[in-house]
Order: sequence, then C-alpha cells, then structure tokens
Amino acid sequence: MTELRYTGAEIAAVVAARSVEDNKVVFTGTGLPLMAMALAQRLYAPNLVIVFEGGQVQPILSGKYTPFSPNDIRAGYKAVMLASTTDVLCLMQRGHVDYGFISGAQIDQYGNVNTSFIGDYRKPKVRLPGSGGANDIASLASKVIIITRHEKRRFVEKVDFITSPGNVDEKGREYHGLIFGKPLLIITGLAVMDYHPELKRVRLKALHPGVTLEQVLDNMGFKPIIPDKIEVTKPPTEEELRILREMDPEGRWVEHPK
Amino acid sequence: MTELRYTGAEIAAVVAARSVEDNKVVFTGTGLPLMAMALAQRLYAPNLVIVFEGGQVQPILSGKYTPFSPNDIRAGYKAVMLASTTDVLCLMQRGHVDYGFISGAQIDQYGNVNTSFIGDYRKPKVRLPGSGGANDIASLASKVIIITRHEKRRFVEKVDFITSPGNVDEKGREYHGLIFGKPLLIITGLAVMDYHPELKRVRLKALHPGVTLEQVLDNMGFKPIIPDKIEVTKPPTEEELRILREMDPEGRWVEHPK
Amino acid sequence: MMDLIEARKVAEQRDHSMKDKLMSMDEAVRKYVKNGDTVALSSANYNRLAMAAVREMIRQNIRDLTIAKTLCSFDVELLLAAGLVKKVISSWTSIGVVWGVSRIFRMRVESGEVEFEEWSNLGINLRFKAAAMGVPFLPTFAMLGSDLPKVNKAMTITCPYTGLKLIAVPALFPDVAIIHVQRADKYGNAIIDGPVFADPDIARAAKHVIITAEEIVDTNEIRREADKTCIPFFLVDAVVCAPFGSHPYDCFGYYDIDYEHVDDYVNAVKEGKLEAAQEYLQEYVYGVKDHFEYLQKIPLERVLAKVHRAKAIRYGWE
Amino acid sequence: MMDLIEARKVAEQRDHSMKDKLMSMDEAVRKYVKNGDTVALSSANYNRLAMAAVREMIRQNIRDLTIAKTLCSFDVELLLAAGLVKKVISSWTSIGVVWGVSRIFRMRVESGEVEFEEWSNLGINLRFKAAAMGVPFLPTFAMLGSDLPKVNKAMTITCPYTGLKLIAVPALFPDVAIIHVQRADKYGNAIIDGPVFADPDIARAAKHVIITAEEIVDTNEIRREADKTCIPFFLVDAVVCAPFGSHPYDCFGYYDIDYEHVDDYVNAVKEGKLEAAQEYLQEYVYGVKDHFEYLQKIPLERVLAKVHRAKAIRYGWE
Repeated sequence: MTELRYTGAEIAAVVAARSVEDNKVVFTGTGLPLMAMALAQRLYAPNLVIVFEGGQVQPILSGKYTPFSPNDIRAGYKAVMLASTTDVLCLMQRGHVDYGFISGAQIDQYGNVNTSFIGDYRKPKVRLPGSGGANDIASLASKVIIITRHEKRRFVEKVDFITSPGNVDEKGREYHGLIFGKPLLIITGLAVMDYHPELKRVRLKALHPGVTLEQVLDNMGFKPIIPDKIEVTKPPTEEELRILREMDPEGRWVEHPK
Repeated sequence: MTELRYTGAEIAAVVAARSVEDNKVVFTGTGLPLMAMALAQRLYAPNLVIVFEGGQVQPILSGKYTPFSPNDIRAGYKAVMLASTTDVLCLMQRGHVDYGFISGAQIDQYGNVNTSFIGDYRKPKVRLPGSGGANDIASLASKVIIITRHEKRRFVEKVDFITSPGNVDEKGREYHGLIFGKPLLIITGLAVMDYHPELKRVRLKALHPGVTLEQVLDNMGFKPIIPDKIEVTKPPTEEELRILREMDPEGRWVEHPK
Repeated sequence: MMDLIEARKVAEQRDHSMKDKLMSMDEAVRKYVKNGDTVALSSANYNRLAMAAVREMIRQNIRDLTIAKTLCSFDVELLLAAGLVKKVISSWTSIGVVWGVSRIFRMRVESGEVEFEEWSNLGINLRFKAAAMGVPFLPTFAMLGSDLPKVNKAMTITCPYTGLKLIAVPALFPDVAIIHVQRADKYGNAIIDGPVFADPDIARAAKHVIITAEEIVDTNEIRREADKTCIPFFLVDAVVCAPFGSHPYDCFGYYDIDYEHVDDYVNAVKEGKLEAAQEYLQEYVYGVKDHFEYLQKIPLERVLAKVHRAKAIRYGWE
Repeated sequence: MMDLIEARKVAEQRDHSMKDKLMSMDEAVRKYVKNGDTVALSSANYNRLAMAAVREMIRQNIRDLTIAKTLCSFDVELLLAAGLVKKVISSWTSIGVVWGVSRIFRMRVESGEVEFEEWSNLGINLRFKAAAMGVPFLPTFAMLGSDLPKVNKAMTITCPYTGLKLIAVPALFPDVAIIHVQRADKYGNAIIDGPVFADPDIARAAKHVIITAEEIVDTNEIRREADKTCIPFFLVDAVVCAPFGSHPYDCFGYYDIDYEHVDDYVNAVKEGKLEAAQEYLQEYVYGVKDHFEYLQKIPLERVLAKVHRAKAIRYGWE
C-alpha cells in the first residue's frame, strides 16, 4: 500500500467529518469546517443538517455556489428555510444545535478562545475581527469543536481576552452560568485534544499518524494534560481525500499537498 | 331644521370619530370603534392608520369584507402588512400606536376596566372572556379611549378585578410602573368623560344633546368629578349619520334608531 | 420551574434529521398527545384553527389537558364541551367576537372544574416567545398596575440599566404544539400565508410539534419560497394532510368561515346548553371515523362559496 | 440610559400617515443623517449592504459617526477609510470572510482613533430587538463566562422564576437606520427577499428610517404579498430608489457579489494602505456626483453575469 500524502488541513477536516453523529444539526461557518461537514454528509452522516448564522437551514452545498461567508447569497442555495439571524441563534439557545464549529487566534488551557484583540481594549496591539457568532456557538451549542492550526503562538497559557468561553477556568462553565453545552474537541493538523472532566483543562487525545508527542508540545505555549494512553488517528482514506479535493479542486478552503 | 334621530351607539361613534387627530395610528377591535374610525377616515382624518391585533396594518375597510374579529381573514383585506401578533403589540410598546380603543364590562372611578371575572378567581360568579389585547392597549398605547354603554352596573366604584389599568388609583399610573400612555376619554351613549389630572378620577366632560346631568348620574355606580363647566356634545350631522348607516346598513355594529 | 432545562434536554436528544414524517391524524395524535399534556394550539380566535386535530383528540378522549393558546376559540370550546380540559392558559376565551362569551366556558370555569390562567395578549405571546428563544423569561411593560399578576403569578423585575420596573413573563414550554398551516412538505417545513399569530414561536417553544396542513407540497416548492418557511423540519415530529382542517373556521387564502355552521351550534347551545354541545359532538366528532368523513357532512356548495370568498380577500378582488 | 423614553417620545410625535416619501439619496441623507449620529446599517457582512447610502454619507462628509451593525463589512470599511467614524458597535468587523481582517479597521482601532464596542452576534442582534420591542433590555445566556461584558459593560440579571443568571443586553436605539431592500413602495412599505438578518428589528429600533430599494413598486404589489412586508410605512421617513444599491456586494435574487471589484480594492490597500483606500474613494465616491454616475463605472457585462448568477441561486437552477 502506497502512503497517501495529505496536509494538516486535510487530516483536520477528515477527523472533524468523523467526529459528528448522524441526524444532528451542525452550525458552521464557511471554509474548512464546512468542507468537513460536506464530507461527513457524503460518507458518515448522510442526514446531517447544516445551519448558517445568516439564517439558512439545510442549503445544498453545490461546488458551483460554494459560499464565501455564512451570510452571502450563495449560503442559501436551495435552503429549506431562510430565517433571521436572531431566529437561528435563538434556535441554538433553545437546544437545537448539536454541534458548533469555531476557530481562534488564541486558545488557552481551558479551551477559551480569543478572536477580539491582543493588548489593551482601547488601544490594542492587534485588533482582530471580533466574536461574530463564535461566542454564541461557544456559549449555546450542545457540543463545540475548535479547528485551528497547530501553532505555538495560538496555544497560550491564558488568552489575552476570552471572546468565546471553553471551560472558562478551573471552576468550569456552570459556575459562570453556562448551564448548557460543552467544549468537545480541538482538532489541529497535528493532533486531537479533548478536556479533562474534573480539571477542565485541555487534554491530548490523539496524535495524527507520524506525529510525535514532542512535535505537538513544541508547537504549544502550554502543556496539555497527557493521558496514560494516547490514541493515534486513523489516517485519511483515499476516498476521504478524493471527495475533499473534488469539492475544493483549487484547495482554497482545505489546502492540498504541494 | 328637522331634528335628527340617532341612537346612543351612533352618537358615541360620532364623538369617537371626532376625537382622533389625523396622521395617527389607531389600534382597534371590530364593531363600533372600527366603524367610528372608518367614519373618521371618511370625514376628519383621511390619513388615519388602522392596525389590528392580528397583525394587519392599514387594511381597506370594505363593507363587503367587514371583519368579525381583528383576527379573521377579512381583517387583512388589502392590508399593506400582515405581521405577527407580537410584532404589532410590540410596535405599540415601542410607541407607534397613538390611539387604542377598549370597552369593558366594569369601569371604575380611576378608569380601570374589568373584563376578567366577577367574584372569586377560582370559582367566579361570572367568568368574562378575559383581557385579550385590552390590557396591552391600556398599558401601552399613547392614548386610550373607552367606549361603552352607559349603564349603572358597568360604572362601579371599584372594579372586582383590574384587567386593564386606567389611572389605577389615586397614586396614578407612573407609580405602578406605567411610564407611557394615558387614559384619554370614556365615550358612552349619554356623555363624554375624561380624567382629573391631579385626582386621577373620572370627570364628566360633556353631555350629549338633550341628556341631563341627573340622567348621567342615575346611570352610574359612582359619581364622576363634575367640572365647573360641562360641555354639550355637538349633535351628529346628517352626513355623519348617513355614512355610518351606509357602512353598516343592518345596524349590526352600530345600532340604528328603531 | 426548571422547565427550560428539561425542554432543552428534549431538544438535545432529538433526531434532527430531514426524514419523512407524514402520517394519519389518528397516528399523530396517538403518538404525540398524552393525557395530562400541555397542548399549544395554533391561531388566535380566527384563521388556521387546528380543528381537525382537536376533533381527533376528542375522539381519542385525551384527558386532563392544559390548553395554552393566545386567544381561545371554537377549538377550546369543543374540548371544554367534551370535558377534557383541566386548565386553560390564555388571554381570552370565547367562540368568536360575534358570538359573545361561551356558555360552556362560563359553566366549566364558574363551577371551578376548569382553571383559567389569564394573561394579556402580549403576555401569553411573550411566554411562548421566551420559550422559543430558549430564555426563562422576557420583560414587558404590559400588565403593570393591573390585577393580572395577582392571579397568574407574574413577577416583576427591575431593568439593571434604567431602573425601570417591568413584568417578567415566564417561558411556557408546551409538551406539544399542534399547528395548522397552508402548506408543508413531508419533512415538516411549513409555510404560513397571511398572519402567523404566535405560531412560529409555539413551534419553537414546544417539546413536540404536529403540523397539519391544507396541502402537502414538494420540498422544491419550499426551497423556492424558503424565506416564507416559518417552521423548520427539525422541530417537527408529525405531518398530517388535513384539507379544510380549520373548518368551520377560516383559513387565509383557502376558505372563509362557515358562519352558518358555527351559528347553528351557538344557537343550539343557547337553548340546550351542554346537552346540545354534546349532541353536536356526537354528530360531528364521535359519530364520524375521521376528518374526511367529517368533511362529507359539510354542504359542498357552501364550501365552494367560502373558498371563493377567501381568494377574493387574499388577492384583493373588489 | 433613558434612551427608551426619548425614543418612545420620538415615536409618539411621528406623523404616522401613509404619505409619499420618495426622494433622492442626496436629500434623504441630508435630512436624516447628522454629524454625531448613531447609524444602524442593514445586512450582515454580505447581502443587501446600504452601499449607495454609505457613499452618499461620505460625499456629504457626515462626521463623528457611531456605526451600529451586527457584522460590519465594506460599508464600514469605506466609512473608516474616510475617517468619519468615532465608534463601531458590532460583533465583527472585516471586509468579508475571504479577505481576512481589514487593514484600515486595524489601523483605526489600534491607534485609538476609533472605539470598537464588541458584542456577540446574538448580543448585538438582541440589542436591536430589545429596542424594537420597546423594552430596555433582553436576557440571553450568550456572553456569560466571557470577557465581553468587561468591555461592553453588559450587566447580568437573575431570572426571578428560575434563579438562573443571564446577561441583560441593553436596548440600542439608533438615531437612524439605513436599510437596503429589494422592493418598497413610495410610502416605505418594504419587502425583503431572502435572509432578513436583523433588519426588521433595526427599523423598529431606530428613531428614523431611510429605505433604499432596488425597485420602487406599486402599493398593490405590496398588498398582494402583505405577509412579506417586514417594515411598515409608518416607521419610514425616506424612500430612495437605488438599483444595484448594494454593489459591489450581493443582493439576494438581484445580483451576486462583484468579487473582482472588492478584490482589486483589497489588493490595492494591501500595498498602498490608507492612501490606496483614499484613491479608491476619490474614484468611486468623491469623484462621482451620485449613485447613478457610480454605476456608469461598473462594466455592464460583469454586472449582467452577476445578475444571472443571483437568479440561479435564488431559483435553485442547477
């Protein structure tokens, strides 16, 4: 068997696709997580439901009309409902969003995400775009999956600012009033992480094939909890990669190997 | 000039039609107040806007499709908007309803109205239909007009139950948190009443032509404040009566003379 | 009062997939309406009453119901006549404005058999909206200064920004919502033409949803008018085809009220009280097998006139 | 913080009548947008941006603006480039997802010139909804546990029924809302096709409303689709005919995004920073008399392709 070549983005998308149960509602932005969910619909979860923050329910993900944004007109292609933003965000608050995807400029050891700013609020060193729907997803979806590049500068001990809460701190979400939902996974190009149920901190779950523990730790600004047994991700299959690349021939959303 | 014959309902409708300013929004039920507002649109306030609690904005009041209820399909005939009930009630809370009309089984000296029950809540002597939108109108419209029959049993010292607040009590509306809106008039088949600005109590304003003060007081369970000068209502004109009767040839909504 | 957590749990455990949910009225009611349930019904007095479903509930003798509805009408009248209701949560109960207070309603409430928990119209609408939004309460200035909070136990709250006093209405999560619409597909995507009343909210508030529809349409029709879909399939448990399902009441764009039918009922009850109401139930509910047998009893000529009239109103014919 | 009382007063004093409000963009902006105003803009990142109105605001050099918008986009980009903004109240600001963070936005905020008051998407949407409903706040579970309340000063509240902790978002009453829609009549009755975002709410929240529309239609068309009207005339002060008013962004059913136009801008700014943005403004805003002269600069062939594409998306062509 020849070894398949794939990028970190590709294996992250594949792992995300395998991580969602069928017959559930996924709230996602565009780009990598959307491609991952389209892959899931094709292979593992044919009855997965896609909802965008622009109010679109179950659009058809046609390559021809791949949306640039959850709010553009393409995102509503053949949708069965085009609602208001508040409506879909409240459906999430009501409990009808099973999975929510977010990414983040900074992620800390409690799974909190910063997409707001670095430095001082009134004169920040770096101003980032802001929460958008990310805080709402992190607060209100039943299970939250973070997909991000595995870079040292992203994984920090403590985020400068909590835009989107994970477990918040050692006291956990409930203490802060977040009685619903939980952070489920962090998926990167190198590894998969989850959370220690008592300590609330990020815990390594699986290394992608060929990745070493050192490689993962070298690329993080904090040390995740290391469990007794670290899984190894099942490598992407030929079929998974073929479908991903067919959906995104230019590698615009999910980078192809060079 | 021959004297015109008209009923109490007719003069009440005529007075109501004369009481609203043009270019304003009126929130009304069906029946007499709706006929009065249609009369106003024809003669005094051509740009009056009608909104029903079923969500209908500016329907055309065609005799052919006179609605039975603010919620039936006729009430939306040629409306420019068919919204949700909450939407129009919130537009009222937001300040966009200038006049609201209600009626009542019991009205007391502070202009409070009971349409809920007489006796005990869990085993009432008489169960009435309930608030419907009346409490919302009384609480949220800018100016509230009560139209009712002038009967002793209706005008009581103190209502058994405040379904829809007028001035509530001697402390007035603001004390109870009602920072908007005010009760404007009570129009009956015998007289017009308003409210004493300091005492908050119902005050006689005008007697309809030919009606005596004694007649009014004999038909009330409480004594309204009697001002130094009592006006006399300008009698209905031939035109007013003609239009009213044309709109309602059977006298179904506004009783004709026998 | 931790209904919110319970209702959210039910949502989290749902099969949210777009699967075929078409079934008979008999099956839908049997599966999703239980003795003791809190049932929310569509419409507000007139237009799109869930009458076909209500008649099936009566045939199945589902008891001890709490009915939650903004303005109750002929639907609740028949349930009260059949003796299936223990509580009504509403702002208003009658048969229809023109027919005045219902005698059956008065009898049931005045005897203490049925509790009527009263809210203002905005109050009950916001109770559904709070639940629909997934929050435990919503604030309003309605009902301040009135005696309604004394009986419905609404609490006051102070705005943390302005210090203003408001009424907080508690979220109401019905066990099941039954909503009559003009069009739905087999998955439960529902389109309402004309006023929606509180129906999009009651669908979101309830733990389970039955859609009854004048017409079952292809999903491609839904996709072409997706901005008119007001109930998405993933909230819906059952879809039932029920043409003239609001009869004898009206349905926007489809038929006007069968005034004579309701008038006959009201006049009979004026004379014969509960007995007359039960005779009506015998003839139109217990005595027929299902909604389609019921429809056979309605004079076709009268129906056609009502259909024409509804179209004239819908399309603004002079 | 007694904005609610002030906003209600403005509503009470309105001429609510159905009168002709058609006017030029120049007149509408001159009459209803003032220096120092809080301006709410329609859309959320993509689709139905009030671009034509924004370009007119820049031409009229209206300064010290606070912009309130759920997700800011090319509209706010140009206002920031023109130096007219002192504060942005929003959940997100960029040009569009594909183009990443805006350099102009970063420059303005990082220098401290512009304050960015950040809310979650639901948070800012509910601020508009609270104002639309005429209440001073609305509760939500969003933003709990995050640092957003530290900077946006959102307060917490306890539910009087459940004891649950929630964030109370304060009502936001803009001085003026500018909303681009597909169809409106001359009175201001507006129909939005496709997603509405928060636009019905911002119309209700604002003290004044400018509607810009792809097409001005006869009121009879509105009456025939009255259940699609989402902004009633009595909220509206000005109606402006602005075909391709969202250009270079998209408009549901009318045209897809003019990707090349935006891409050229972004690439120029990547190189030339603020100076490049100002060159763009010179060419497309200051250098043209009005929206119709602006449209002359857009290659017609490209426009027609975008129109075709929008129809394909709208009607689900394969």
